[in-house]
Amino acid sequence: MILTIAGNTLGALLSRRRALLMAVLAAVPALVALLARAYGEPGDVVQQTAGLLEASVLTALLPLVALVFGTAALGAELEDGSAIHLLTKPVPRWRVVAGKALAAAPLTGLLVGGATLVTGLILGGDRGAAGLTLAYTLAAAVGGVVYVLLFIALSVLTGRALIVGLIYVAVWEGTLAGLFEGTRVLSIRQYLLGLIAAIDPHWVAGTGAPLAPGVAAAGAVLVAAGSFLVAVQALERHQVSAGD
Amino acid sequence: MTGPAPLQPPPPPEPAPIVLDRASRWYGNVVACNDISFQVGPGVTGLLGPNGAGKSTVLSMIAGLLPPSAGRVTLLGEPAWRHPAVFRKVGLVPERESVPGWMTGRGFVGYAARLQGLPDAAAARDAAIALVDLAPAADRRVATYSKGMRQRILLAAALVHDPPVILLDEPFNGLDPRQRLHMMSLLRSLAAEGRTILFSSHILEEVERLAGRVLVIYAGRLAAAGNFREIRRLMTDHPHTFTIRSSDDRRLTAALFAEGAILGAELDGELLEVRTGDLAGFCRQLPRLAWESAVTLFEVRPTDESLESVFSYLVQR
Amino acid sequence: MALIRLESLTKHYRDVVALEDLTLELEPGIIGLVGSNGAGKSTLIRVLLGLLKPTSGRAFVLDHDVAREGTAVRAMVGYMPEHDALPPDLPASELVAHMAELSGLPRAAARERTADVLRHVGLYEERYRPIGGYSTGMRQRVALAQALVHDPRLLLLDEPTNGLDPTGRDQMLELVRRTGTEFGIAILLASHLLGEIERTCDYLVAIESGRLVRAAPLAAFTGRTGVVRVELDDDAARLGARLASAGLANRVDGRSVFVALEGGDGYDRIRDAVVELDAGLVRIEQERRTLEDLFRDDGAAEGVA
Amino acid sequence: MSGAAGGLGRGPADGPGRGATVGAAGDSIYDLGYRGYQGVRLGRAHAVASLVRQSFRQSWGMGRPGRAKIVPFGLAAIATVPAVVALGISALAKQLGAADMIEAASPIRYETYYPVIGQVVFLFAAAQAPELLARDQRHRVLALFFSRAIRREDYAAAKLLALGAAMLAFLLFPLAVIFVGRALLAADVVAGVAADAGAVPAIVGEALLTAWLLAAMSLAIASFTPRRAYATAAIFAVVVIPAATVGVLSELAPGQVVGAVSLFSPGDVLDGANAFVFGHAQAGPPSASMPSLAYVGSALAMIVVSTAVLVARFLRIEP
Repeated sequence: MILTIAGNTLGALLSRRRALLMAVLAAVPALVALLARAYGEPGDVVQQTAGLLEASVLTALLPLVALVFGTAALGAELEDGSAIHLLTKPVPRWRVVAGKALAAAPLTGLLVGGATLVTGLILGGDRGAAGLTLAYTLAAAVGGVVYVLLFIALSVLTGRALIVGLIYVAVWEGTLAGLFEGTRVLSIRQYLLGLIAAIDPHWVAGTGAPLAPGVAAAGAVLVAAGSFLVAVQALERHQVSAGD
Repeated sequence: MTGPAPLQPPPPPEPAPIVLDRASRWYGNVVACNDISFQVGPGVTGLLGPNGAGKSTVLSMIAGLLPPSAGRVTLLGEPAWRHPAVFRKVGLVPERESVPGWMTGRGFVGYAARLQGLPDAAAARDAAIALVDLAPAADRRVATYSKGMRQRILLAAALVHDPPVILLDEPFNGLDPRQRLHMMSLLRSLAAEGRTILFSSHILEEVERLAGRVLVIYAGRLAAAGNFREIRRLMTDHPHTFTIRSSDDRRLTAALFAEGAILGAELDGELLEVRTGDLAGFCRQLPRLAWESAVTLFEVRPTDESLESVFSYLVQR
Repeated sequence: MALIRLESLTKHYRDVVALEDLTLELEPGIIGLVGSNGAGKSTLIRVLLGLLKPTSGRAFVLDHDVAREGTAVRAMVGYMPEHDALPPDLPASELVAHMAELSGLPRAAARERTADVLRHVGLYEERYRPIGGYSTGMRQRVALAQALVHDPRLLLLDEPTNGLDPTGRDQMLELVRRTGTEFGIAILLASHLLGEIERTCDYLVAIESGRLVRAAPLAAFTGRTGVVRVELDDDAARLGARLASAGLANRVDGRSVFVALEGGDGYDRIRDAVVELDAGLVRIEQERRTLEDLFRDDGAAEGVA
Repeated sequence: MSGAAGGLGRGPADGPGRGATVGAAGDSIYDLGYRGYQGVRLGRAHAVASLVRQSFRQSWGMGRPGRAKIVPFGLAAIATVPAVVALGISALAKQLGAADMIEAASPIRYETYYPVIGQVVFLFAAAQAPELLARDQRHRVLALFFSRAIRREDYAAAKLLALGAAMLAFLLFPLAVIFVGRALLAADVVAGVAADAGAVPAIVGEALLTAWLLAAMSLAIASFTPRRAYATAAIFAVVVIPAATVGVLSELAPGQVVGAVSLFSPGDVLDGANAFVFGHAQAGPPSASMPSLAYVGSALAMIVVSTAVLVARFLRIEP
């Protein structure tokens, strides 16, 4: 049942122009890496790779792709009314959310993880940054799940999930995390950086101390599980407005 | 309910598949559905009312898409709100033709079949598509379908698990006459198999031609339930108007007056308009008096049987 | 001067034929355009507005070639689209005045005409509220008002009663009829309901699958059928049997009997049969030939045979 | 407007026009029936001007509920804050008698103003361009516009003019605040104006370039989706992602390649063009130095491409 929903959702996500746009977006970091490789100046390759992957993949590509696929997976259906077909079937709501996540999260992970792998390998794969690249790829996959669940929950709660999500990513995780270090405890990006730093602290280029591994892991799990539960609850209470 | 007894339909044999018990639904201050009780049994039942009367709200509550704000709504003995398992036995055709355009007709119905967890989803899918006569177009994307085809593919998806209860919201909206006829005969044959079919409409003729029984909703209230014509005839406390064309309008009018069959008459050119307070009596007396006076009746037409006039009488009672 | 002239007008969308070799000349009046869904009604209207380019052939509105003088044509034509096409956040007065200006009316004139036209379609205080809160009937009135506001010489109405309930439908058709007769504006009214066309139009154009079926004054379409419907207040099977034995071919459908009359004393025989059965007579009415007959697949089943 | 009896409108095709029924004492009952319109019809230019005016108002949320005004006016206020701060510093410096030294050190001057408020300008374009287009597509209002006495390219041009004008106002207002403030601060107003007058062509020139480029680009993007949220995200992405790329690259691979890439980044292009109009020959990201004229060329190319895409989109769209 979950697989049926996931398969259908995958078809819907891939049937639109936005899938192509996301693929184009995912190619940008690799292009930057190519340019840097061709024209770059020698330096600490590990530091350079970490800087590129953190700045382009973790801060920009991953949340953006997760935001688009996460809000489109279920939110788009709820908004245009076609969700009624799914909601009038004998399917428990948790399976609906799980099916939607099972389509959007792997799609995000595959796209962003692939981009991470290619980008890291281009820039430093043969110069000692291969391990770091794998760590970032793993983080992208984990991040895909957490972000997608969060944005699915948002899309059930509000019709303006995309804007709200953009504000969360740009303002909360971006600007505020730099100004108020305390907000890092509630930032998916910081969870991922904390997980990477747990493997090797040198692999994180950003300023400020990364979160402790335990905190990062617990945070990621809590956000993912909490989002899932909120999404299921909200979907159970979701009322289809009458047309008349 | 304090309404007059004759308006109450005979209760269908228990347990009725659809039961509303003093159900109300409001959105903020807007009351869309106000203290409605009825039961729907097997056969075709029409849910009739003008735009905005609350028909969609009633159907949405039955289908569990909305909780009632007060009262109880049960579908096959259970409240459908937050109880998706009930959809194993219910098919819903929503009003908005919100079919995802990227899917093919076959894909859409197949998806419904698999979500129902049917053992042989593919066979059920193809059978449902054949039932609505869409097999030739089944592999086209739904985006290319006409309105009528979309309605039919929605119906196929609602029928794929062979449900005993089918709910349809404005199934005839936007269909042209041919599509309308096709939909009607399909619903008739489904009802003949013993299913419970409830459909909403604001067009009198559709309901008249299809439904054995109607529920009339007006301004959020259940205004009447039962056989439409019976309901109309029960409302004998207001004058009914007929237009008549005959070989001798004056002689006929005089005879009708003499017999006390009419309250008033107006002769406008070729057309005689008469008002009567006793519908059943008038209908019997008219042919007899015409026969006695040797007047040929070319045309007899009730003029105020429009839905609106019925509605306004019903709410003014 | 012809109102509309089509010369072998053809429109294909990729592999779908929307209009096929339409040749037609129409004089001013209230013209009904009927056809089932997908017959090409909307396509024809959009070609006449210059919104769609024909694949081949030509179309003229008031002697202007729509393909080459689209702007001039649109200045003279008002269009009410098939779909709800109104912005929810503007009040009707703003939208209609803006549309008037877009048809070239000066600002002051646009305001005056807006007030006039909104009154004509029956919108009063609510004109200052955002359209998003209007009912379907009110929205259709706004759509008609914006099509009328620049005093067009031709109105193109695409399914103006779509989604309206019977009262709304009656009011809209009455408004259309008045626009055509009192205001002296030519009208092309697209609908799939012949009943609406019958009540509103003088002339009828029927198309099917993009081809012209027929174009003629309305009377030619809806002639009497020679079938009379007799309705009782009870089951009509006995009446059917009695009429059959009296030599009148008929078909029973619930409470109604459809009787084929060939003149003579048929009406009297019906009356007498009803009296003999002591039944209640609700209706005797000649069946009109309707669009439904034009489209009916199973004519034998529904007709008298 | 009632005029003489019988002179009103076209009336029924076969009947006389209707006017007033005049009684013996001159009392009249006026016929409020339908009247035709015999007045002038001003044609396409007037129609387009009306569409521009309406769209301009729309881009500031005027004639709409208060909510619609929050974003445009809020952003405009944010964009004016540095101007007010700069004036405050100037006034303070004058009191302290160290005007020249402090002003030279202030980061807020005519030539740095646009780069300083760059992000706010992008946000304005990203937020308001979809306002002008998405509604018309989403609610199918486009069908009404395209059936009036205008052409499709007129619609595109009117929207471009309207958003361009709105952005011009957005850009020029803070600088006008500085200009007027400085003139008033000067001991001799005429001399003060004369001293700053030289900067005016550059200020206006850069504002024109910025307004046109961002308006055309964001409208071109917004024309492809009826959903405002997606359009806003896409416009923001088109500005932010290239800028971020240039930023990352200039650390990894300083040199000419970064300069070349920056020619494709709208934000960097506008900064480069700003350097040009204020008389700097070189511009570009910190690690690369490009002739600033190249950025002006790139800006013009972006304008041409965006405008062409916008017009082509509306020529093809099915309303």
